Amino acid sequence: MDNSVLIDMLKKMVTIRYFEESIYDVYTRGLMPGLAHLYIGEEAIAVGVCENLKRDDLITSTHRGHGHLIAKGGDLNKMMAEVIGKETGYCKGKGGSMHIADPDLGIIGANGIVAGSIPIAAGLGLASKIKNDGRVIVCFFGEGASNQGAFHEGINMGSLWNLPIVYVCENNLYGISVHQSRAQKIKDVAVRAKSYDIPGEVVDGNDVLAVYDAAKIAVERAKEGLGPTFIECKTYRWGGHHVGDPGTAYRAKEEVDMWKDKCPIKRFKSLLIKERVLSEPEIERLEEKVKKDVDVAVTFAKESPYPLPEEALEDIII
Amino acid sequence: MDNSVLIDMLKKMVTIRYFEESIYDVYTRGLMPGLAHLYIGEEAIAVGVCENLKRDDLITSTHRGHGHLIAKGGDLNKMMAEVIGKETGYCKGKGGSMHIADPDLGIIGANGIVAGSIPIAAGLGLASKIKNDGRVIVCFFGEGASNQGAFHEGINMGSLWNLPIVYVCENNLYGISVHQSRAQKIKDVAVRAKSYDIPGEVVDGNDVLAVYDAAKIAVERAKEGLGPTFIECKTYRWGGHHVGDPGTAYRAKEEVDMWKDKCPIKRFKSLLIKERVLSEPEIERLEEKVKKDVDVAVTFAKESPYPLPEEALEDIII
Amino acid sequence: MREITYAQAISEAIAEEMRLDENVILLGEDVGILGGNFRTTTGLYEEFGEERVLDTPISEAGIVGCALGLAIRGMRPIAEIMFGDFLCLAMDQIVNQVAKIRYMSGGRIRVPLVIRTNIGAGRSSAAQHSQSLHSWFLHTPGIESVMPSSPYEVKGLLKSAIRDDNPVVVFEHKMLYNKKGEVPEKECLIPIGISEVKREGGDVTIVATSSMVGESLELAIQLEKEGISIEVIDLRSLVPMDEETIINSVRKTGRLVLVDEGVTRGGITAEIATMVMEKAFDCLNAPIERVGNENTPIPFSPVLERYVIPNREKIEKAVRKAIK
Amino acid sequence: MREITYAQAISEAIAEEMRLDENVILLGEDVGILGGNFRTTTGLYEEFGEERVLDTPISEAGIVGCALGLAIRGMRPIAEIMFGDFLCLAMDQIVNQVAKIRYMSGGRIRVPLVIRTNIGAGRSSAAQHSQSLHSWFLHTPGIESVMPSSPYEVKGLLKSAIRDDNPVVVFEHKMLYNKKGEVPEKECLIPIGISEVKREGGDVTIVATSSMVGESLELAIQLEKEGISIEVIDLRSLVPMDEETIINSVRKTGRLVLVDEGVTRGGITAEIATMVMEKAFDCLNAPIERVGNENTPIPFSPVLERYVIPNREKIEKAVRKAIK
Ligand SMILES: Cc1ncc(C[n+]2csc(CCOP(=O)(O)OP(=O)(O)O)c2C)c(N)n1
Ligand SMILES: Cc1ncc(C[n+]2csc(CCOP(=O)(O)OP(=O)(O)O)c2C)c(N)n1
Ligand SMILES: [Mg+2]
Ligand SMILES: [Mg+2]
Repeated sequence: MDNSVLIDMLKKMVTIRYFEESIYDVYTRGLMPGLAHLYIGEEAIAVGVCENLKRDDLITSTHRGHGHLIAKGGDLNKMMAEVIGKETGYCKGKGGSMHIADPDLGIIGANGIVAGSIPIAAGLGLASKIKNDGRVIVCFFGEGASNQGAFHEGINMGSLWNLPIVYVCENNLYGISVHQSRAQKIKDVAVRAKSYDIPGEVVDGNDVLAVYDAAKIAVERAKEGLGPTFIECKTYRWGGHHVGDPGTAYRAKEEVDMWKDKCPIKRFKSLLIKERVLSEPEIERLEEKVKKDVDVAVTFAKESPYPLPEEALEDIII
Repeated sequence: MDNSVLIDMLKKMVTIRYFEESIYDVYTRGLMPGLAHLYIGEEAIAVGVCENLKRDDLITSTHRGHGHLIAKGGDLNKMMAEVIGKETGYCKGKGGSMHIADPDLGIIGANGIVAGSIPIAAGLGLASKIKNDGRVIVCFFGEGASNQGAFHEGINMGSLWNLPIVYVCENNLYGISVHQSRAQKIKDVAVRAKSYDIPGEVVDGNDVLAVYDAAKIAVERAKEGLGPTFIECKTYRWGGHHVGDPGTAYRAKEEVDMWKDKCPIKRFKSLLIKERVLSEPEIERLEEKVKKDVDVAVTFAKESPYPLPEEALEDIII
Repeated sequence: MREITYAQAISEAIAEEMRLDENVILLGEDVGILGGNFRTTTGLYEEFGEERVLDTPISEAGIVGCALGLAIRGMRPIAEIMFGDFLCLAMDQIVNQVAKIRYMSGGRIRVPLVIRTNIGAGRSSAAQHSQSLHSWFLHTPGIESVMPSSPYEVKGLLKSAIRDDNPVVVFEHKMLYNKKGEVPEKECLIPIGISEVKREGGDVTIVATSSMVGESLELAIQLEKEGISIEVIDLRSLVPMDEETIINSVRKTGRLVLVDEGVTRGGITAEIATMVMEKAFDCLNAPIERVGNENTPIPFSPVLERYVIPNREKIEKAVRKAIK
Repeated sequence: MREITYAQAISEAIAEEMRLDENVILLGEDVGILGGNFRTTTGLYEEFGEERVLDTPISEAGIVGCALGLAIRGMRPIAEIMFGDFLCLAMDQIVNQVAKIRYMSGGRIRVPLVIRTNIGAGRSSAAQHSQSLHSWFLHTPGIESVMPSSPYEVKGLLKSAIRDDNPVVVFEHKMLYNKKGEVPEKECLIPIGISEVKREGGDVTIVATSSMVGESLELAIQLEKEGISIEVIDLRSLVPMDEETIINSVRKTGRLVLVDEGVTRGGITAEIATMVMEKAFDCLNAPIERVGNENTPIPFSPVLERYVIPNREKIEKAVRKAIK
């Protein structure tokens, strides 16, 4: 793999991490309305997958969407401004964290309905097939989403029509407070791929290269017209379900600590150092740069104006 | 197996056949309002399964429900009266063919919503588990229903909580006009059992003894607290989707004829004769008796009064 | 003028739009090889092939979600939900996704899609195949809806819906599918959001929807003999609603009867009545009358079904009350 | 009297009923170990164990269907749908199954079940977590619904709902969960179907629902200083609706302002307005005023959200218009 790709992946992962930390900071300082669901701990998945995508490939995302959006190239200023409800945000303040979309970058939107985007992904993929334009769709969702009816209906269509879709299940073991084992009997969500006669694979979701490799094969299959692939990435969210949830009522500190030890960024950094792709000082510089970008985004967002109240009546029926 | 069980099964299968033929007759003579979905050709499934049930075990059914209801002991008079909208019908004329229920016999109702009863079955089974009363639930549905979200949500719950449910998928190859292969990529719906970590089995749905045997094991598993079993029965509906559909626009005559050759009743009769359980004249007498019962039901239904119009306002909020 | 059925008018409308714009595609249960459960899509599979006329699995949420994905990609999908009752299975995709994505994205994503479905009892199809659920959509911002009352209306409104850049639900009527009516051979487009005065009159205004328009017109002819002059308005569009045509008529007649097949309680006739009260309070010479379904599910047996659904006699009673 | 929060009143109501009747069980997403996303079920899992307090998979249709199966078996399930917006995912089970099975079976099957969910914007939760969809249920025969406005109301109505032999939807309000109010320590049951005059007045009647009751009461106190005397009715029950209390009040005041947080168009206030017109046409001295959500999804940014949802200023404007 090209060094530039590796460096880009590290940069994206670090960007997600700082972006999310800033969101938490903005939230605790009372600058953010509503809530946000942080992606800290899961960065390797969005990055490993999206590194395989071109600008005009498409993704659908979830309530926990910032990571996917950044990995697909989302603009930090517009994202942060949206998260705090400003006019300069991606959705002019109408959407907020859970509804950010940028169709120009193939970002079809975060989604506040668990599994809500899985049937939509089928339509996006069907359009690729009809137009024969080679655009691949990546559909992200959690293990909790895999118990929704929409999951079943959407993937059945994707498989039936052999659509160029990569289903990426981010198995972070919990749906809010409910452990996977209390919501489904299976251990690997990937076994559900059999229900649709598509390949299903389990990868270490904290190993960005493993994710990258699995996604690469899946994206190639999609482009070759071989239909969808299901990739389950085992991972963990470090924080609570959302910024306001300490995440301690339903899981043991030891469990959280164990997963923090498996930090996908720390691990990838060590690898890059070991493989001499980057030196420690180089990584520090990269991190400084990223921090600055995120800080710029925070400042941009804070200084941006709120929308005018009357704009609430716009952007509906044409 | 006891001869009396074999004879009872033949009798039930023949009853279903004649009942359905009478419905068709009643329909074509303009005596029946609305529509009905006939079970002709699939009799072995309902009978093979329900022969394993006790009176207080429960079933949920579908739009194509007459066979299930008869197999579970449904009263022919009340069924026929309901189908033609009379006061003496199971639901006093409010339900019709698609909504017949008899909770006293554990018949929780046909259902006009494809897959609609699958989540309900989870609740019925959960009640058995909570009450620890050993009542088993059989949940019937078609292969078409297996593409509904409710199928997925319902069975996931059944498996998660280890409920005493037997899922019986009647794969008659079509959902209205759509061949299974045009609605799902898999060939055996039973593979979907893997998604829920429950046993899944394929049986010849036109062989009543094969169905009986598979259901027997499943019912025993349920009673022992081992959770659900998924049984897919391969079969075929001889007629159109409903009484008004010739069923010829979307399938070849040869296909229909081939399946008529595999008639589950003819096949079971031959077996009973071969095994000397019944002689041909005995079977004829049994058929005469059944015919008479069905004729009585038709007469009962025809001669029964319609409900009073104002009754339409009853049986709603208590 | 030539007469065709409502069902034929539907397939003609779809065929014409599919010929004009390759982005128009149709998907739904049994819309392909069978030509539709109500024969509203006959010939389309044969003409346009399975790439553009898709038989789907039995997955209503999937159908609408898939249509939404297509629309986001710039196509113009027409999704059929076989019975209006099955909208219940797709409400999340319709209400939380289709109707909101344009707004939530700050206008960045457009959703030019059509959901074809139906309303109506009268066929002894019982409680799960007879509902008229259109009024929910009046209460759902972000989605348009129309209720064509005749072959002509369904052709013209459906074609407009397909060309519309907003999501539109077309509520057809099961009892109309086999009804014939005049439909011009030439291009026929009816703008969404405009009601039509189908018959002028001075004593009382009837605003009716869907199949109730025909009933109301027949009643108007019948009561004319008694010297009662009824103005009949075909609402045509639920959203946006043409308030002006209604208000103008009420200003003239001072009396209003509202007829719609949904359950009366909480339905569209309440909204129209309230709107009229808000905008023309002083013009009303009598309480507004509502005619609709009784407050029950639709029962199966014909005697029961007839009792709960609206019909000409019930409209007549309401008219007589209004003019008393 | 002691004060507890609305959320506490909910868990207290459930706990009391669970102690009284072992058939009462609770299921929903995160109702167990977490004690509810809005902390409305704290302590229940600990007291009653996982057999009676079930954390479910994220399967709203499954949750309601499962509750229905339990109810058919004679249990009294309480199913929680975490946000009212997610009702959309369970509409088939609610509307086509729960609300109809008693009727379709000719009365043979009873469904004593409760669906707890909520309405309400005001927390910047954006379009998919802020809707107030209760009015749809006014238009759905076969199911009751209530909208408690305070800790006392939620306790009393929820307990009655649990004991009711009909299915009942309890629409809680997100902005009320943390509000405190007086709740008697002794048995507290509020009958379903009865509204309450929360404040008497002579100039104008406000009928309000849910959190709008509190807003209306505050307004009434405020305007009293100007000599405007407002009667405030807490609707409490959507279905069945207590028409009499409303009509009696309007007979007295002649003026009516309706306040409900759902989208105004096609919502419950239209039904109440029309009902009043039908039953007390001659008593109205002014057009009825409606206050509710603008006709848009709920936007995220607080400035936008405030603009579209109802509040005290908007109610005040409507009151002033009504008495002008
Ligand atoms: C249809 C629906 N039901 C419930 C919720 C509430 N909810 C938001 S996130 C969430 C958990 C989702 O779990 P999972 O899919 O594993 O994603 P994760 O949060 O773990 O990333 C739930 C239940 C929702 N937003 N939508
Ligand atoms: C939710 C829903 N969607 C569509 C229909 C219309 N419909 C009735 S039966 C049927 C086919 C069902 O196929 P399958 O489950 O295989 O049962 P079969 O009719 O073959 O016995 C369809 C699509 C329905 N009743 N409910
Ligand atoms: Mg998760
Ligand atoms: Mg089938």
